[in-house]
Amino acid sequence: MDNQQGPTNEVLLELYKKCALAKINDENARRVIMNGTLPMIYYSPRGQEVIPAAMSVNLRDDDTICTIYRGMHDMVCKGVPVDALWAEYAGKATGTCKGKGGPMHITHPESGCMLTTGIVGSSLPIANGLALSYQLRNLDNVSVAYFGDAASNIGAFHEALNMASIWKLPVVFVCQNNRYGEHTTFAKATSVNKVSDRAASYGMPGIHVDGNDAIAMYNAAKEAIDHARSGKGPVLIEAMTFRFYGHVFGDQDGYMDQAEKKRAMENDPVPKLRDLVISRGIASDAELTEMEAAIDSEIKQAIEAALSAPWPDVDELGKDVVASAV
Amino acid sequence: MDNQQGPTNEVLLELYKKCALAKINDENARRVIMNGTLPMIYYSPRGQEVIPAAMSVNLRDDDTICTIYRGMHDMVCKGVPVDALWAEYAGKATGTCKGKGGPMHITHPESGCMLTTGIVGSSLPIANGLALSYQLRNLDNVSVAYFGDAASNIGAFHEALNMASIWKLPVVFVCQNNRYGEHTTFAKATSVNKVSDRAASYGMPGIHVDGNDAIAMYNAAKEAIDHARSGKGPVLIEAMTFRFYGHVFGDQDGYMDQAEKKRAMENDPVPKLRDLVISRGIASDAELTEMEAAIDSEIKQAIEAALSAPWPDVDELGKDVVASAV
Amino acid sequence: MVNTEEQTTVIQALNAAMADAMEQDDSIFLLGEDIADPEEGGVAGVTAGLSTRFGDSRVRSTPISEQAIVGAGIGAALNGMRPVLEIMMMNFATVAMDMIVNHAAKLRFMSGGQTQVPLTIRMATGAGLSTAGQHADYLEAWFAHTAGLKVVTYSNPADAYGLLQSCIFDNDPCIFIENFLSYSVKGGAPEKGSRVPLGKAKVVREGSDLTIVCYGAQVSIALSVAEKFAAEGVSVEVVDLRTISPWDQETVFTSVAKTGRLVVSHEALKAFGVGAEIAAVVQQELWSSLKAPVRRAGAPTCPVPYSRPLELAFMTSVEDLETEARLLLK
Amino acid sequence: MVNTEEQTTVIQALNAAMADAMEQDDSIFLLGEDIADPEEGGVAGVTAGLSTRFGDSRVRSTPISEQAIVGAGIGAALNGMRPVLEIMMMNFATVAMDMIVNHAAKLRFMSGGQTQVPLTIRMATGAGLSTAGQHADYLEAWFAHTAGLKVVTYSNPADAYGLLQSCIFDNDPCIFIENFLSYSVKGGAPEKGSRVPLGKAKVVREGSDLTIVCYGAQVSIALSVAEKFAAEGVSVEVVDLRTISPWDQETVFTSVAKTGRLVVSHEALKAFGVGAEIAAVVQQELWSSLKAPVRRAGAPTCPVPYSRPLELAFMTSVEDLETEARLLLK
Ligand SMILES: Cc1ncc(C[n+]2csc(CCOP(=O)(O)OP(=O)(O)O)c2C)c(N)n1
Ligand SMILES: Cc1ncc(C[n+]2csc(CCOP(=O)(O)OP(=O)(O)O)c2C)c(N)n1
Ligand SMILES: [Mg+2]
Ligand SMILES: [Mg+2]
Repeated sequence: MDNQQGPTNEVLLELYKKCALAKINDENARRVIMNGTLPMIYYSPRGQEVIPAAMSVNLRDDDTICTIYRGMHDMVCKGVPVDALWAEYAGKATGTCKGKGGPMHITHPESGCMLTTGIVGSSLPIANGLALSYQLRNLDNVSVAYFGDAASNIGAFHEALNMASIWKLPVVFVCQNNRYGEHTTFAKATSVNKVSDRAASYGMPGIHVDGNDAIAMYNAAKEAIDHARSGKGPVLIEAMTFRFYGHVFGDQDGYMDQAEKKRAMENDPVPKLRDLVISRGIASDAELTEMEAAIDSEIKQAIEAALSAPWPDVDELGKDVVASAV
Repeated sequence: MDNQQGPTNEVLLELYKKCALAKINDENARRVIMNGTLPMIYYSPRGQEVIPAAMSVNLRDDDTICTIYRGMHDMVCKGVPVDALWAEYAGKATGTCKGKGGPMHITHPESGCMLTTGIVGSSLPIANGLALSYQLRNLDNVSVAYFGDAASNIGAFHEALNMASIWKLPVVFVCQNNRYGEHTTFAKATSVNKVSDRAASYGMPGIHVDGNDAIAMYNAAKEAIDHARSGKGPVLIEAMTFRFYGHVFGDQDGYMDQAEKKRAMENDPVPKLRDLVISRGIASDAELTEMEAAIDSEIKQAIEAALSAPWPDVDELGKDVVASAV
Repeated sequence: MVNTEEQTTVIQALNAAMADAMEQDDSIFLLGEDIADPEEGGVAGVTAGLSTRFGDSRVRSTPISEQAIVGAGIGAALNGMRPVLEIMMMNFATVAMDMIVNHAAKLRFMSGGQTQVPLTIRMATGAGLSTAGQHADYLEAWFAHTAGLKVVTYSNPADAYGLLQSCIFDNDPCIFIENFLSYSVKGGAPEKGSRVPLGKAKVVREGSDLTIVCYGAQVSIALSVAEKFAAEGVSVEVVDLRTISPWDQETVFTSVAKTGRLVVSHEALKAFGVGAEIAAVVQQELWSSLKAPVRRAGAPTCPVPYSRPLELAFMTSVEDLETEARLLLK
Repeated sequence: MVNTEEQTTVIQALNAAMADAMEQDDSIFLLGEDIADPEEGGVAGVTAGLSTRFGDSRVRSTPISEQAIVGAGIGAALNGMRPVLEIMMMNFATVAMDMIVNHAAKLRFMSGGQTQVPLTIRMATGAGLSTAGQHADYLEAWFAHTAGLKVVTYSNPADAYGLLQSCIFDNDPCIFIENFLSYSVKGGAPEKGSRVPLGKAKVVREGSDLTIVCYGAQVSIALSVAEKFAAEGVSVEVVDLRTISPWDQETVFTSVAKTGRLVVSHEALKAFGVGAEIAAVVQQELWSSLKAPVRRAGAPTCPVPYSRPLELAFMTSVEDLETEARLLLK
């Protein structure tokens, strides 16, 4: 790797702030589901926050991401506003997608969140297309595809990486390896030890990184994004991480290795990063606590607003299906 | 590689005989197309004969293959009888498939030809299934998937190799790399120099071999088939070769590098093997000539018989759609 | 041993259908994502216990590779096995349509009958759970438009059992459609080994004024509508197709010849849906018996929406079906 | 400048439609297997010359990766480009159905209108060339059953040009269906930049006794049938749908209201095909104007066969259509 300098203090604080936002947002999501205020099918990304936070501090506002059902952290780190997000979770007219898409299909072009897909593997070919549009227009934007470890076994992954490589598309493929695809372990489903090793099949750089280590992940993200932006083509990052709350929130995680899970939760990357921020003297505990409280209150307001927002009209069923009736 | 002894004289002669059969069959196909006796859309495998010949002398009769539209050589080497084959080419009731399948869908379970597909990449997942049936039944048969170089860029390739590897299926994936997928060069479409290097993505052995060198190809085939048969799991073979008559026979091969093509045709693997058989004293020129003449006459008879065979009844449209009307 | 206490759930019936079939015939095996017990026997638990009972080899959790799953099923079926595949949700079949349509459906015909694909592909779907646009499509019309496939679904536990058994032992590829919301539906217990014949519809309520042809979750909706009309003195006959393709023309014709009025109802989009075929055939064949045009109830032309009021409006409801029926009775 | 000498072929018209669009709007680019000139401008040559003219970057030959091709088109379309994709043959769309149906078709709706996918996917098909089971399917009914897609085809060069132009400049994903046998069909030259509106059918022959609704290659067959009937004093109106979905109900209704008799005809399987929807709607909406039930001509329920006599019997012919029409006139 070229750039091993790590983030500046300012950037590290920003990175932490993004992590905190994703973590607190997730805590609120689980809270409102548990207490029945806002029941929904929810795929918690708790534990994976550092990855998109580190990516996002290296991305520009006009760079774009394509993410998946478990992509709440990817979204908020990229800048999807929590009020529109929560209104969408609640299925309200004020939601990002007017309530039509829901949690699995959050879209917010303004912040660069171009696609959230519920289909495993499908974020990659579409991220290629965004990258292709930059290439065709001679723009130096970068496109990011987020996906899981299990997605690396589906056909779309293979086709997308091959195409991105031969055309040197400015795209970064970020595999968030949380060791499970639904209830199946990575090892049981995957014929290779490291997803990043598959990069060799496509003649592209493959980076294996501890996605829970903010500094390492920052360096990996910076290297990959710089590489793509400078026209050298795509990069595959495999960021090792863990999801704390199973596949779908509320599932009986009997399929999980409980010791592994316990270990992972003890090594929660967000408080670790918080400690680092404090120990480096970037911010004090009190300052961070204040910041976190502000985030939490913003989210709680967003939830309140979402709950009291109007439902979409039923005639919305006939709208946005096509551009206009022909 | 373990077994570098090469074929015995007897096996080498058999291997040559299979090559000659495929080559002469192809010559007849091109002849009847050119002279208008039996016009058809035909994907000539001329130049690729050594690959399935070497595979087939290492396979048992009850091993099975799944091949593709360009698989005539794979079929006849495995034992599909030329009379039924030609009757199918002619669309006659006496064809392998009663005229319903045609050249792109030749099936002949008796000789182990379980599938011919016209869809790029689709021979691989189905070959896995045949291998899975052997594994589930504790049989030591081997399943072979033949496919082209360009097929290595499609999703089905990726999914099939991953699944075969994790389940240690007795399947051999044989990529016949003839440097082109339709009109597109291998290099233009593929992000890796060697298809066999992709084996590493699946934790399986990858063998790169000159598929036009009968001895090398024999050794590769033997090694891979032994590996699969002994329960050690799948192998990916990339056999380098060339197709002499373009994608579909009759195409204007303006897209091809003519010098490359000339060189390849000058290095026709079949006469080269013929010379080897003679120089090793396994058979004389005269004996081979006689053998070839016998093959040619058998094929010509098959063509005659096919041409005069009856058409299928039109009510065949309603048959073999389902097992029986429910 | 029909359990009159209606204590069996659809999920139990489906599980039992597979268990009983596997017990009887060792060419039957299961593939699908998360279906084995270490992975909790499937996301909905339909296959729970089967890997423990029949072994990890015959009940395999797979990678997320639907093309490879269906391909593995096809290849094994070509060699005489009877694979039962789970595609977790019907929308995910879209990544495996080549395998299903170009291969499973056609290999018998293209081989001139030399090979066959006795394969069952289970797939679940259903709006109503707020899973939105990519998890609740109804694609039965696609499969029905494909020669060589049988398309089957159920409305109660006993049929779920008997139809799944029939699919498993059938010599053709069967698309067996499940509905998430149906899993907890209770009913009489199926008899062990009982099979419901493919291609045979069932008159689930007799009537004389109007016929409702439907399948799956619509059957209970149709029965509610029938109840409502009964209170008004209108007698509604309800036909549960059970096999969507090939559908039982005889039973439908007999019913419509009697009632002279038909509404076809399904959860899928109305436009270009299964109901269109039934309407087209019935109006042609029973032209002179019909007292009014055939009408259809089905979803509007839009993706499945997320927001609850939109989702409810999207789903074919008692009111939707009732509206169509009333138009016929005018 | 309509060329009355009927010298333009469909292939020229399609090529010109793309060339003229690319000249006009640089957000248009083409992806597909073998479509660039080093690869001979497509297997059928539809895109010949375009990479030479517009550059290798805007006209790209792709790997054999239909999911990646459609995905690339979708992503670029999300960013405001107007990609035109070639899926060499319609059957190969089966490996990309997730991209087309779960994504291209739905993103506008699922995003609440924030994004759109102005994408054109060209795909060719057609029995008659002995390509057999996996290269000649007609899947328009699948696409028509998918909310968010427009499905378009042509019967002559001028329409091929004008419809393709309309698709390219339309803001929704359009499935543009080509027919291999049609490529050499000649007709009047299209005017440069002319567009044929989507969703508008065309009465290609007026008549008063019977309406034939059809599209694509069936139009010339319908015209032959109409000629035959004319000789017998029966006046047949022929409606060329041009847009299969959404189809032009107004034009069809007007015609059937006049003639009282309708045959819908297509090359696809009759069962669960596009004709079923049209028949179902027309019998419902024009019940009192109809003098006889709507009838349909289409292929039998089997895969496309190889053998020439079988293939000919499979294809919807003048005789098939005539037979249905005569049954209506009885
Ligand atoms: C094509 C397809 N098959 C199956 C599913 C069901 N499914 C949803 S998430 C998931 C697991 C994906 O695991 P991974 O890629 O590791 O991502 P993670 O959920 O762990 O973040 C599966 C199988 C799907 N959505 N799409
Ligand atoms: C899914 C799919 N896409 C496209 C095609 C059209 N097609 C037929 S053969 C071919 C080239 C395949 O090349 P390769 O795999 O190298 O095999 P070869 O023909 O060289 O033996 C293509 C693109 C197809 N049959 N299936
Ligand atoms: Mg995972
Ligand atoms: Mg090739």
